[in-house]
Amino acid sequence: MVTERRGRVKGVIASGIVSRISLVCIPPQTKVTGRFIVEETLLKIREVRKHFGGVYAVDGVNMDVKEGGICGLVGPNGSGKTTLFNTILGLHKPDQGAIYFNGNCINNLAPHQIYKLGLVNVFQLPRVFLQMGVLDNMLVAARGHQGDRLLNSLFWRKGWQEQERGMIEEALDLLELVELGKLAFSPAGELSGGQRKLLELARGLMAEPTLLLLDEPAAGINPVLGKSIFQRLQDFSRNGTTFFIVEHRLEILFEFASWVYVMDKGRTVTQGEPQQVMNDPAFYQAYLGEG
Amino acid sequence: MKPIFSAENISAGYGDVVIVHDVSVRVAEGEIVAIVGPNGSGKSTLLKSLLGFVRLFQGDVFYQGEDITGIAPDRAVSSGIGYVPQINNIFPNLTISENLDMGAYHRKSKASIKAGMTEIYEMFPELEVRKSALAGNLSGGERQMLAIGRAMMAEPKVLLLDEPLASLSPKPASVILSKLGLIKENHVAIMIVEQNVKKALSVSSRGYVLVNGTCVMEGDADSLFAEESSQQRFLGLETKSIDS
Amino acid sequence: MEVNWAQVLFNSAITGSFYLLGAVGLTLTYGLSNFPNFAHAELITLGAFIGYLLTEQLGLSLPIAFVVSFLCTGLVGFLCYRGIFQPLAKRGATIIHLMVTSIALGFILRHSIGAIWSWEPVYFTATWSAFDVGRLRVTALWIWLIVTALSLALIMHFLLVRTKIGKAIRATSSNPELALASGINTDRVIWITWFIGAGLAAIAGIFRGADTQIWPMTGWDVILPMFAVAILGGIGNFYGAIAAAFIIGLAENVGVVGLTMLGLSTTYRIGIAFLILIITLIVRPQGLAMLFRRA
Amino acid sequence: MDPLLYIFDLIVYIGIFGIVALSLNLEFGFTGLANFGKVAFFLAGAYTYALLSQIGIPFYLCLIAGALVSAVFGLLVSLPALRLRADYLAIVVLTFGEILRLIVKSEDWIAGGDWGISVSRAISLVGASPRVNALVNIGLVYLCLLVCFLLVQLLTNSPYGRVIRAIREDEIAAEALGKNRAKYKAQIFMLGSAMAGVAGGLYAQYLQCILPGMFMPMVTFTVWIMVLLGGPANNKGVLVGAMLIEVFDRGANIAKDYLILPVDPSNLQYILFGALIILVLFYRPQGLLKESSVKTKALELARYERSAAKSKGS
Repeated sequence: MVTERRGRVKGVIASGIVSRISLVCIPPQTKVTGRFIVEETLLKIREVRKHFGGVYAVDGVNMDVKEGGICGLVGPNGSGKTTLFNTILGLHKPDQGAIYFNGNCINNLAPHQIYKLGLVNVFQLPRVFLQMGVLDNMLVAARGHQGDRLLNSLFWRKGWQEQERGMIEEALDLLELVELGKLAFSPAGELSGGQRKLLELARGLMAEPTLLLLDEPAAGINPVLGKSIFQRLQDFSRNGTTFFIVEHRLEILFEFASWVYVMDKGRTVTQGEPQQVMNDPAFYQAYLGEG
Repeated sequence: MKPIFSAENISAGYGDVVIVHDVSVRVAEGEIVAIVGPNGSGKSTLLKSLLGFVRLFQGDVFYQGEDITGIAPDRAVSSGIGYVPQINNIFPNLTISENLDMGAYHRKSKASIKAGMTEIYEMFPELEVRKSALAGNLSGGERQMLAIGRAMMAEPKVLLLDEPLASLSPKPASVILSKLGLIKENHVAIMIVEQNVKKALSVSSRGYVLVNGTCVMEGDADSLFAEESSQQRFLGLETKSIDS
Repeated sequence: MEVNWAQVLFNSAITGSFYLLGAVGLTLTYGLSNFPNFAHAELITLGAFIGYLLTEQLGLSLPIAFVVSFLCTGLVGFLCYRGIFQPLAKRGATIIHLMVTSIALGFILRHSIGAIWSWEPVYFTATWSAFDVGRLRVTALWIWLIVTALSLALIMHFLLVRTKIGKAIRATSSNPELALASGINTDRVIWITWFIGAGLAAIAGIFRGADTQIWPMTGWDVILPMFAVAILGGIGNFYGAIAAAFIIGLAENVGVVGLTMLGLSTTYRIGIAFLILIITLIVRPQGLAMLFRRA
Repeated sequence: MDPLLYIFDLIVYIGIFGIVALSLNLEFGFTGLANFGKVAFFLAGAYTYALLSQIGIPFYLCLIAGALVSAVFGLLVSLPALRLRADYLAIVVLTFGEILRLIVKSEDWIAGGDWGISVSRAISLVGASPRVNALVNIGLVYLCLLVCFLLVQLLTNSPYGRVIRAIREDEIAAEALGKNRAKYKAQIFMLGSAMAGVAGGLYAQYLQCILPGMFMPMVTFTVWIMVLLGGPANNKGVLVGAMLIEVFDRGANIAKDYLILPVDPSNLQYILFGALIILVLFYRPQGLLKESSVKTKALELARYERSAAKSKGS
């Protein structure tokens, strides 16, 4: 288990391409036997509505996020993207509609249950644990840490100490990936705003997500690094992790996304491959407004 | 035209993150100027930094020839700079007339407040009908009118509007725009930050285009759209070297 | 057992009036400064002792005591905020730190009072003879308490709705950033609120003293029901607090009847407010705020 | 009075309140729970111990029972309260403590009401001098303190400790990383209450008599001072805090007899306590010792390897 985890990250770093389809991330609920898992719909959003004080922030949205690759979500401010993400995550309950992840309806699940299914989020404004070390931040996210349990933490120390060694190596590799390797043992509070975003991203990857939601990963960090992050995400996506990304740096997103949804005023106005979307008048209308 | 309000070489952001890099904007009396650009481009941050709501790293703000950099928001308002935030721009627990009253907080004379209120009601008859209603019960368009009306009660010479058209459907949006035209007639300089580029530029004389915190284009409202592939440039999809 | 329900209702009005006077400042400052000021209890005590000083030790009349105590305690309330809470909040203190600070401040005030006036209970010598109105047993003091509470509620209402500073208080509580952007000096608004709130607490304290006795724990003995009032009424909501004060006053007095019938100690009456507090927080943490949106 | 006995007494107090401070540190320092009703659980432990010891149950069982009863109370309070904001939690738990005190005060049949209840010694040696008895008590209290200290040290230097710190920092983010915050908070609340219960039992048996008046909110506040002064999220720090506050308390009591002050020293002491806490929050909000980071063996090893690699490279 430990070596496999390690291999996953190392492979990405070394070659950028890992041919093997990793089954590590498939949650136990999914029946894998006899089913080809590529090109399955991972996240299904059906007629979801969510309103705040009479205004529908999300107003009947349908989306299908296919397994593998990077799926983008764009739209002007206030078009409901972040609300939609928070609804998927279980931070809001949808007023109507249903959200399926890997075939399970996740409408009524708490965020920690949704995490267990393999759906993880990277927040827009980084919610880093500031009083803790960078590496500790990463280890909180580690999946299946035996020492997270009260009795284990006291009476089964040897077991999880060993498990943790593997996790630390993976965490260090991931930190290296986002150029925070040198700061692994520093307090997270000493990081700059941009570095906190990177830590938040690395923490999301640390959770071994099947689907990772990212809310504006490239905002507030320099364009070159932003682009290289997307490059890394693409490498990861070849390895079985799917990304669903809200991003305002359209030029970066469109270079890497395989599919893009455009939202405006709580609805999806268009969708398609980036080139298709770039030629769609509805896309410009959403952003620039009707004449 | 000599600008009544200008900001030179502004860099601003939150904490230690710089969001706006070295941007200069100016507005003259009786002029509407639009600052447009995709979200995340730093338009709202720029506006907030001018009033001291957001940390200003660098740059100067001038009003009527005076350097007012770093002024406290309440002092800026009483000296004649009106500001309408994008969200939470009304007092929901207060009635419409009380909201307007709060806008005129620094005005001492009751008569002048009353006169000001009559003026606002003339401009927005929709508000007068419901003047004792709680502002929290208003529709989106009415809210925006009230927000602008509240800012106008301070008799500003400059009005800064943060995305007044966001989340409005087309009809109330065009009503708001026509009202801005009326306000401009009264010798008020208006600076409007807006995502709805076409609508904003339709009422403006000049525009600035912000992408990723820097100003990539500025010029006459009509000429901004004229160029080839300008749509893609507005969204930062095509990055050419900046014309000066 | 026969219950004199008219008396129970009258007693509820007395209790409610007292809670109202005490809780207005608590709820308004809680709403504006975003933390519960536990030292509000000591402001009640302080007001009572200043009243005692003026009437009993200096021999002044009760009305003068009310006015002077209102002003002095108001000043103390303002100084507490201006000198301690505001700078702490500006340094980024968390709500827990502010709560601990308010308790610490309460200790300083309480024991200063104890040092100045001693821990022995003291009494106001003015006696209020009781008389019967039909089946009601009343004293002039109780009538005064109810009249004062209701008229102060009315004055506060006019202050909040008609005057500029009152509207500014509501505006700041409802949207602080916009208040600043409207040219309101929000700091000054908060200072005035702390002053008025502490002053009203002093009036509640004097009534308490004139009715029973006072000692340095007087305020602490009644602060928990006042928290129940603030939370049931919706934090920062003046009109909600009026309703909640009388609801809790009624619940306590009816509850006392119930306790007596069950043969339990009437010292549990404080438990009734606690029960209401818990139920409010679980079922409806925003309290009655939605019913009184104009606050 | 025998000065040595006086010092022994001080040492016992430091031990007992050290346990309570450790438990509050677990709740507030590590998990961010504002338990303003610590005294309620201290009281529950003390009364359970007193009542059970009266019917002749051995002291260690009484202590354990006190811990269990306190833990159950902790769970009962935490079920509704932990979903609440910090300020609501504080008010609810504070009120709970007052109600509990009210009950033991007004219900004479439980434990004598205001008159209190006497408690027999845990270990009574026949014919032992007061000094020896005090030493026995010190042994008992510090054994319990040691167990509690090791427990919280192990707990907070483990992945579990990491999770509760994460919940303190940002509970939404922790929840989104798969941590069931309600469960963790309830566990911590129960554990903290159990420790306070043990301390209560020790307190009851040491004083040999308990009264409702010994469980005023003042006790909670004293423990808060210990934690804030010593350093939240630092187990050694809060023990230092407990020691300093207890010594200060005794010092003030001694000074009372020798100094002539314009202010009654017992009042002055609390005024100084209040001023002290405000000064600490103003000028040193992290306390005397700052937060200790999570130390696990694997983490230390990685840190060591890192520094070894660095020195090799340079």
